[in-house]
Amino acid sequence: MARMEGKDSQELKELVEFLKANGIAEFEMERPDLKVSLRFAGEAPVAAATGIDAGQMAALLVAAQGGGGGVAAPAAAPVSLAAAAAPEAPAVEVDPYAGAHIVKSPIVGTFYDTPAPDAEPYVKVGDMVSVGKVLCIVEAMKLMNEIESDAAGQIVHVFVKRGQPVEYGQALFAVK
Amino acid sequence: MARMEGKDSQELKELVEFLKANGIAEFEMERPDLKVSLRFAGEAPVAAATGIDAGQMAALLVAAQGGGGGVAAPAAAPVSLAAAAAPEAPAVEVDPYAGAHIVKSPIVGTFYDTPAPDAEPYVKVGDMVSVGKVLCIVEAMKLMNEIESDAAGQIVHVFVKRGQPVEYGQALFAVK
Amino acid sequence: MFRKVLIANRGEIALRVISACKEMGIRTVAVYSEADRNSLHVRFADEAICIGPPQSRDSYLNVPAVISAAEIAGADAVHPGYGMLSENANFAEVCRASNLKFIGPPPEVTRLMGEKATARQTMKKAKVPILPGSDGVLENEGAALEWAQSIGYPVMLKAVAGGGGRGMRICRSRQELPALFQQASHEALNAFSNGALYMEKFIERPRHIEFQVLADEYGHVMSLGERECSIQRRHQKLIEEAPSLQITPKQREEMGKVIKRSLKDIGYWNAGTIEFLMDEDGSIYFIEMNTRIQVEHCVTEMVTGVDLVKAQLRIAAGEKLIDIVPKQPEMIGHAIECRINAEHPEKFTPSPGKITVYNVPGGNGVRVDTAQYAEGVVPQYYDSLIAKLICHGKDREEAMNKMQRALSQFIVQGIHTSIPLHQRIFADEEFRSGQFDTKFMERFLEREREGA
Amino acid sequence: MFRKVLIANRGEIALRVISACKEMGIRTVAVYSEADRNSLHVRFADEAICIGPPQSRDSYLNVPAVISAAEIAGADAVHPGYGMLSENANFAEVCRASNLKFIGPPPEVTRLMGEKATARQTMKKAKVPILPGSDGVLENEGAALEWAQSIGYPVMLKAVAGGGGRGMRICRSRQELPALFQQASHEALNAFSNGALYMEKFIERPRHIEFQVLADEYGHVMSLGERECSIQRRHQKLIEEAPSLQITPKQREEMGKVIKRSLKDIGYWNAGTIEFLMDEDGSIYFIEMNTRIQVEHCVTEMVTGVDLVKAQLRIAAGEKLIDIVPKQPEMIGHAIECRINAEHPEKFTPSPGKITVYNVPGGNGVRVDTAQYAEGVVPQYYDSLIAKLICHGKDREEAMNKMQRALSQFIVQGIHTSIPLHQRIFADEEFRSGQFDTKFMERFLEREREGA
Repeated sequence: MARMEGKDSQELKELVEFLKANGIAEFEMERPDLKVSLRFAGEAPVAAATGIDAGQMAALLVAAQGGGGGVAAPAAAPVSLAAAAAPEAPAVEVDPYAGAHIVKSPIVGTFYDTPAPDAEPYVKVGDMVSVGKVLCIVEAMKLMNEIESDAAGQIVHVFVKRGQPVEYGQALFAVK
Repeated sequence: MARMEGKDSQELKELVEFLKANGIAEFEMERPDLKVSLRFAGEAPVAAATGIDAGQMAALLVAAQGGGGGVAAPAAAPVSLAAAAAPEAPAVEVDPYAGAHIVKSPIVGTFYDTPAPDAEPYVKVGDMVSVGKVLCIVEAMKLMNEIESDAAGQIVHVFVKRGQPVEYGQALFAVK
Repeated sequence: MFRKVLIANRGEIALRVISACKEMGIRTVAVYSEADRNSLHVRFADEAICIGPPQSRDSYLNVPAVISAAEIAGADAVHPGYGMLSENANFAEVCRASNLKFIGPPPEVTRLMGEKATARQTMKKAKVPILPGSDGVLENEGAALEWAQSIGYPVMLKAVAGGGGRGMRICRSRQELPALFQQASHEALNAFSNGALYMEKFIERPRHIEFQVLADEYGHVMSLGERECSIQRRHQKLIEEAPSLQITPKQREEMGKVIKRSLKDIGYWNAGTIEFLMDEDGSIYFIEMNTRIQVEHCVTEMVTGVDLVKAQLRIAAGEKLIDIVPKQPEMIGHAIECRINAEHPEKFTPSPGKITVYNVPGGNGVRVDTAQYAEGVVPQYYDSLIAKLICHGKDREEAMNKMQRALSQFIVQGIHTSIPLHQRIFADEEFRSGQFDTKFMERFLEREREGA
Repeated sequence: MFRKVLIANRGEIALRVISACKEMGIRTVAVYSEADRNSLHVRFADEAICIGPPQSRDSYLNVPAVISAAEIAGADAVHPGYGMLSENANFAEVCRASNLKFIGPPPEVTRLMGEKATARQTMKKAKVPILPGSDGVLENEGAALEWAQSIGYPVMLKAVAGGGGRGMRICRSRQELPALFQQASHEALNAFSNGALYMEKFIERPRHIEFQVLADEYGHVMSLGERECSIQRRHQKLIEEAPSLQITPKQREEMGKVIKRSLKDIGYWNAGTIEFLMDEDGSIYFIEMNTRIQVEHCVTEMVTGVDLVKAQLRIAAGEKLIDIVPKQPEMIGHAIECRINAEHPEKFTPSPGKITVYNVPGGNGVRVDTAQYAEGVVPQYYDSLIAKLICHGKDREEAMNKMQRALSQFIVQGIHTSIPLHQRIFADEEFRSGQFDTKFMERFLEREREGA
């Protein structure tokens, strides 16, 4: 319907002149009928990473972690149980255990770090663990499911507390 | 749906030349009918970050142009009467009268290029016109409204036919 | 029936009329200003004609442009919606002269009802209960003082040509009357080019109750019951309900009879609304008549099952009321409407701009009337109403709970809206009790300020 | 009433149940697979728990995961929606053992009705009209041949454990029966791990008519009238209506009585649907019972005014039917539902992916049940239903016209949907006449191929 007319290109020229004259490096304008966004060359790159597809990013991140099965699996940051994903409010969180392997809960249930109420914990921060070492119990439907480590290394963090409910895929331990 | 036609690529070339000439590194433009986004090579990738108030800027722009009335007035391109704006079906068209001034209809009504049914047309393609010269009649509510030229030059095109309904802002004549 | 109807309006009401026409097989012509080029009423009409620049006075209120558009499109009728040209009797006359059927009452009646003092006298003659007040225009201060004495203070001074609260003053004593008279008259002169005032008894805590009517062009009139519209801020309605818990079935039936008689006397036709104030004792008094479809018509539709816009079209096309609404509808359940405005939910400042996220609630008993969409723009030039959220439940309690659920699922981003304000109101005990009046919002906002 | 309900489902039905709970003041727990993290049922529930990877069998169908989620969230009841675990009697038993109220019938009845041959016998005993057919399972080919002779060809072979058309064969003569018997049995064995078959009289042009029932836990049963569901493609319903133009008020009342008696005999409770075939003469025959809420429950809600999901919750909480639906509701007007699927409108191939534009229609008499939104993703792992568009009019004609209007305003981009298919169906003369049967879609698509 609309075309690039003389007036439009004229307007664009004047706009660019005006921006240059005012030493503006980057410019965005939005009107019902027109949206313009531009950046002049010779500028230092700017930090804010908008415009990147968050979903794609999450997938990349998972791949980079050599991480678990799910296609859209989010970056296994500590997620509170009741936290409903809010599509419009993506909170950018930074993972302090980015380099570590994350042992996740394979089932929904209740987390226990000890084999019995008054026993010693299976593992503590600082312990070295091998693949297959039992790290905790997740109780589901009265069954005590022992969760084994799927990586070797040092326990650098325990994400959950004794008796805390955990959901599928929730981060339990960071192993480095 | 839309295709990149010869005329489009011509328009694009001109745009690119213009941007290069002005040292612009990144450019995005969106109109109801067209969306362009480009970045020149040899630049570090940057994500757009703007601290400029777009509304303020648009106002400045209008002021800088010594410019006309409506803030959000679109580029009044020839629009067919029944064409409802369809956000999802943008047709890319290129204006062959890009350099010309477009005389638009200031009212809704019926277009007549002659003062009376069997009279000669006010103007024909090729005629030279001055500002204030009557170009046509737009009939509205039984009133014959004479439409005067708001530019001087040569009539290079008549967009509408005798007896055709025209809407507000519809292109009537191209004057070069 | 009409072949092609031009809708001389924008926004949700334009889309409402377009939808009704589509369902009846009538072609539609939208008109639009340059600011509304990408609006849904433009997209969903069969034809659309740009009639002017963004400002209403140059486009939607531009009578020659609208008539001209109807002529070039070959429309045979015009629906004016609400606001805009809907109560402009001159426009209705030009339509008539241009051989376009105006979908609304005859211009003579619109004019009669547009002058408030005349409307009052007319209704008084037709035996509709009216507020004690002056018999027409107050000649001067002296006359005002005399009338006030006979009515008893407090009294309200009102502009004859008024609306929106301008030219209005509450007067509580003989001492303050002269100054207030001058102020109100001056304000009315500025706002309406007419400084004439009249006087009414002032009710401290009135409810705003209105009755929806339909009348055909053969003298048949039907009342479709009342709406409760007391939740207002600065005379702008925010929430409307049907039915009102305060109106008994007996009162509803009696009012139905009074309305029937009076509108027949006046020669009214098409849809209309008669507004009343209810005093603390439950008596109701006529205040004014709106000679058009109203924003809040939907709550009446939800409880009666009558499609008011389709009824308007059928009446205008010459059908008889008995064929449109064969029998007096019962009111089933309870309906509430929230006006979702593009404005700050605390500061009440307008919030035009681009909508980025727009998730509309749905499900059982939820109706949304809107012409907005994700990526759409709310222009700065028009009123701030972007959507009407209507909930229908088996009783007021269920309707309120449904509204709370629906409000929590109505997500708008990019602009501010009144959604959070409505959420606060629906959590308010006074509102939930149903025991409120037109001063509710003042008290509510005061409570919030104190609580905060 | 329950304090907290876990919804063991996804998509629109999960959101439907969440909305009902919210309106009743019940807290909600959503469960979700990793593919549904950004779904609206997750967003709008009070709590949400991830229970597994995208595949249904590892998440929504994973009984220990669902039960575990209910336990850690402290839910006191589970609503299964439709599909998923809704007709899994074992799941209902585990709920019972875990002290969670299962919102549906007792597992014993679900099991009884899940075996089609048993269901048939049970209904026969309760004097519900059934299709002439074998008394239970066919021992072998020989028995099948004998039964076919006594019923008369054509006959239908059906899997005892069947569903979705698998293990079904139409048999028109003695000659072709043995081969078809083997095929059907083999198919049933593969699909359901059970190759047992039964036989029924085959109706060439049947209508699919079903009755909605509610029953409390004290033996009170109510029929809420029928739905017409003949518009199907490959046994998948596309369009449903209430009421059916073919059912007379007398027939409706009689069926109501039969249903009441039979469900009381069986010990049924909560919501359920009894499906019938109607032959060319208007006689109806029981085919199966669905022991859950159904996709198309909304059309019954629109004409009766009864909220079926709220009724389910109240029944499960021990309320009496008389308190939930005090008197037999009349059917008011006509309602039609279109299933909007993410699939190609001509090729019928699934079309998962990201939705870029999502404009949902609204206005008078239009209801949309959906959990989709602009920028939302339709995962490839689940069924293709993305929305239900329900229109209610004063009669079938108005409901159809409303549907056409609403379909034209339902804009989905980014994926293909069945919207254009529905638009073609609603313009079809046979569909509009109301004179159709379950073979309609075959004829309709054939007509389109010929016309093209």
